[in-house]
Amino acid sequence: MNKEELKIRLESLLVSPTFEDAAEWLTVIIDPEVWEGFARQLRSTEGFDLDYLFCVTAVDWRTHFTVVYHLTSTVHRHMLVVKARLDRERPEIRTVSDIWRTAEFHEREAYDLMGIVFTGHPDLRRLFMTDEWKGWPLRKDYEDPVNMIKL
Amino acid sequence: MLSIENITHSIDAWLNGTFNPTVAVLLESLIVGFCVIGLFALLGLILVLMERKVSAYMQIRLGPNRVGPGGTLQTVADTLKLAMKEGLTPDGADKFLFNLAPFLVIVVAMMILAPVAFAKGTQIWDINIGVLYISAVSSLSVIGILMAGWASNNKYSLLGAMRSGAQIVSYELSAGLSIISIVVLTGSLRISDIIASQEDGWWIFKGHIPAVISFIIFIIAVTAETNRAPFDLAEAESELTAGFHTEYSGMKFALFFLAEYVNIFIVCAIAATLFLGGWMPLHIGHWAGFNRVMDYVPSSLWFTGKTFFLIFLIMWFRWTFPRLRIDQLLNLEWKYLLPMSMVNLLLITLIAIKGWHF
Amino acid sequence: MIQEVGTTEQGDLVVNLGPQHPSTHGVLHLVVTLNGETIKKVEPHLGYIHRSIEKMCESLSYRQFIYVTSRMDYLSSHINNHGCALCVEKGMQIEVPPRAKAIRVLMGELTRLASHQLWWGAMAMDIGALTPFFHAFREREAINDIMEETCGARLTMNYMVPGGVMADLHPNFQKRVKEFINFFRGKLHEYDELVTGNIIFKSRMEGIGYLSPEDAVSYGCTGPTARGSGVSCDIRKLYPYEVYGELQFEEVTATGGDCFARYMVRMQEMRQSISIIEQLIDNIPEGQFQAKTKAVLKLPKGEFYSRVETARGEFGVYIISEGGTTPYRIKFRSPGFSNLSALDHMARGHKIGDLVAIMGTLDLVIPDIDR
Amino acid sequence: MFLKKYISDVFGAVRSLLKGMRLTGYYFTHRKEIITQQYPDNREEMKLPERFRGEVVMLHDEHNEHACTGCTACELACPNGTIKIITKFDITPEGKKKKALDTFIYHLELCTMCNLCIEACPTDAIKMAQNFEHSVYDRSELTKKLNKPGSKIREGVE
Repeated sequence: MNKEELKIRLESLLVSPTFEDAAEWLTVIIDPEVWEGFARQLRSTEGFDLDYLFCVTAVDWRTHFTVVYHLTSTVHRHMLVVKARLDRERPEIRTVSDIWRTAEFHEREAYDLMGIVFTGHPDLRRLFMTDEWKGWPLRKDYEDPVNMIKL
Repeated sequence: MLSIENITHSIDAWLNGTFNPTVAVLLESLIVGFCVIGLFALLGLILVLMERKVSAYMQIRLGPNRVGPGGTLQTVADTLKLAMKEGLTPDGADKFLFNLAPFLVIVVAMMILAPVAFAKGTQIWDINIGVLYISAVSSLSVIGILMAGWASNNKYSLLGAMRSGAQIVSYELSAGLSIISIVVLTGSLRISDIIASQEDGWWIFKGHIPAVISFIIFIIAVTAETNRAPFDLAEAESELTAGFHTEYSGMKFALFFLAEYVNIFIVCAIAATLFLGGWMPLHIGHWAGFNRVMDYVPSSLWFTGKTFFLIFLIMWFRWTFPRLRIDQLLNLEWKYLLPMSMVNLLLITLIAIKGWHF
Repeated sequence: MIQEVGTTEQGDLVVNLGPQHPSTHGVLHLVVTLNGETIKKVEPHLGYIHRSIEKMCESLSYRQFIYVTSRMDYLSSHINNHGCALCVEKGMQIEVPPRAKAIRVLMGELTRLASHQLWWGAMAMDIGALTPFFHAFREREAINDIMEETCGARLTMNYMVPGGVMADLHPNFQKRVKEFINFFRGKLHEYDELVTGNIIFKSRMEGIGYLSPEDAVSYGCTGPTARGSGVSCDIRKLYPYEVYGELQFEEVTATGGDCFARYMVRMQEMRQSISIIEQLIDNIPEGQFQAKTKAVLKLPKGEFYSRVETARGEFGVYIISEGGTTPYRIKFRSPGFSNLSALDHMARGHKIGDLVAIMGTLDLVIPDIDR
Repeated sequence: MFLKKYISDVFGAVRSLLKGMRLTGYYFTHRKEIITQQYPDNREEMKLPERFRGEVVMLHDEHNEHACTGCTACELACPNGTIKIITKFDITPEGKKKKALDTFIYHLELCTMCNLCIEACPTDAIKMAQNFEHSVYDRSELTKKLNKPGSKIREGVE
């Protein structure tokens, strides 16, 4: 499926989806509440078969967070980027680690560095930082007492 | 002709002539003790250097070449370093067993040395059950390894020791069966008898193919028994860091290290004795002329030559092959080596009964 | 994080494999739950070499951040840099001269060869054969010398700049690469004699660490790890960048899904890389090696994602730009990170020795995982 | 049938092992294949390629003149803060004030040899040297002053 077909199919799947047009791949912005059901549909619906989640990125926009899921299909080779806007104070989104196993590590990474809470995650712990680490290093307001770059 | 036999006899005669027999025996034991310790040190130095050089050349390297001419003093320097290192004992270790283990291993190695014939008439103790004695005592070293692994209070050591136990217990069988096949052919357990029976040719040539097979099985089994690669599961550095001697340092580690090399020497010496005639020169049947030419080469040279050839073979294995996994190791023994050596023993018995050997 | 656990409630032995361990090739820490010798669970603990490169890059300009990525997967540093440069070029819409494209691909394939050679030696060492390591380094040394001559460094070359490469090829380059290819072709069969055909090696590899194609995709495995399971995922073939689209080469896949399949995929990839280099080495177009770019690069506001195929799998660079001289957020999708997540799945039920073999075939580079 | 397979398995295994041993045996007997470099002994004949990046140096000609204008392009290009340039103001013969280099401080201990400063330099005043033996006993010795004492900018370099 190309970008346009994918867009039309998605419109049948979601209620009034928002698309970002500038990007290279079709980007759909969703509400975090619908993410779990939507993800399952993307994974298993005939024609989508987005079975390969290759990147999970959390972005701190100072006012809110965005979690970006890059999805592709090993069957049809089409791409889909899903973005979910999260609240700055309570960044929570449903985990997809039961749908794409790779998400388990990627979500732990996002939790560790950005502080995004993935509800339902089987093992949401610090991944890179020590368990007693305070703060979320990749957030824009994080102040590192020892910053080699800004020395 | 100056030979080791003459030297030992003259020393024996002089001691017995000067002192009363009891003192003479005591003094002789002392001399033998010093000789064994000296031999240990010498073997350690030579074999470690040999291993390093062999591995280096196989790995397209030069190997140690800085200390002494051509790196010959490298092991001396290493020994000095190890001697000066602190011998750590881990906190949770069973201190008595932990310190006892390396000594046990080295004492066992020393004990097996007793019936080995180094040259014509040069043997510490020509016991009439020599071969049985060797296979009995050599299995004691696993106790030292198990002790070291258990007492270290380290999981890697424990795993290594358990592997070593399973390994030695099973490979003892095929090593023993290979030894028995030669015992069947000679009809004696005494080392000097076994050597004497090879006066008209070594058993590996006289015993047809079954003797060759049991020689190969023996080499494989002793490689496993001495924990050498590809059977070095007890120390398997990529899996268990250093296995049973992970926690040892300084001289205690050096003893393990030394025992490993002395064990290689001993098992190769035994293989040389059983299959390649020990100190017996290469004799072919009744070719008197040929045999006399061969006799000009001293018997001690024959013995060391054969032993070091086998040691080189075992080193060659180590630097070529990957390591087996523990279940494959046991598979190899129980599914391949043991049935083979049993069938082989039957064949050898048939040969011995029918007198088909040369 | 590190628990002082000797045994679990079920009486299983818990062993800390690493962070200092001969076979984890760096500072990977695996907490292994064992039942005797059999693995019940493997839990990776990461972060011993975490430098937060993503955060660092947020304060580096688009020229500067490329060199940092060499420090991630240091064995295919050139390809990492390539991904970054591609992403910047995508954002700036810089047209790279054809000569630079060819040089980049050539260097990338040489890097892949060097990386696979090191992997081969290190993996043989993991399963107990020490000699192959030195043999592999002899060939790798020849590549490093070529790199040193043209790029100026042996490991972290930083040869890539947005818009091309930093310097033109050294006059000796073509001659030396041809010499190397001849030399290496002669040595490649020794690899097979020494390791591939060896019965001990085969029995250590076959049937170990099975990863089904579905699992490979679900765990996000890429590179030879996924291709060993029969998943076609070579970015060079699927989404060709630079001159890969014009080259004749095969995407190597195997169907076994076990350690031996992954091993064979990498061995075949070496041959494919040689073939790519041979196709290119005499056909490097003349012209500039670098496009004219501004001294200060400013990416337009937007999001840019580029994917390249490193020696370990798919490396992704995701730049979010706010229009400034530094990235607003940068995300590196490193292949080792996803491949590692499948380790637990693959290792369960096997022995400790197999765990080491599986890690060897995953070809983990720890800075790549930790970033 | 089973026995036949068993025996052929054994022979195949032994053959594969012998193949490997032949290879290592070949290398054992062929000393000319050895690739060891005796490093500190071969310093004289060891030649590094001219592009090898060892450390940043500033070129001075025979009149103790360099080409650095003190423009700080390299300082800005450096990702690690390796270079620190202290400038001063010279008075030109025409009586105008002109910015010039006072001290070029180079922290070798921070440098990753990425070559970005050399690329950025508009006057080719600095270049990479091939020296790689940087070990010293005190870290402060790695902080270097690149412009030689008493040196000044070459005529005509802007």
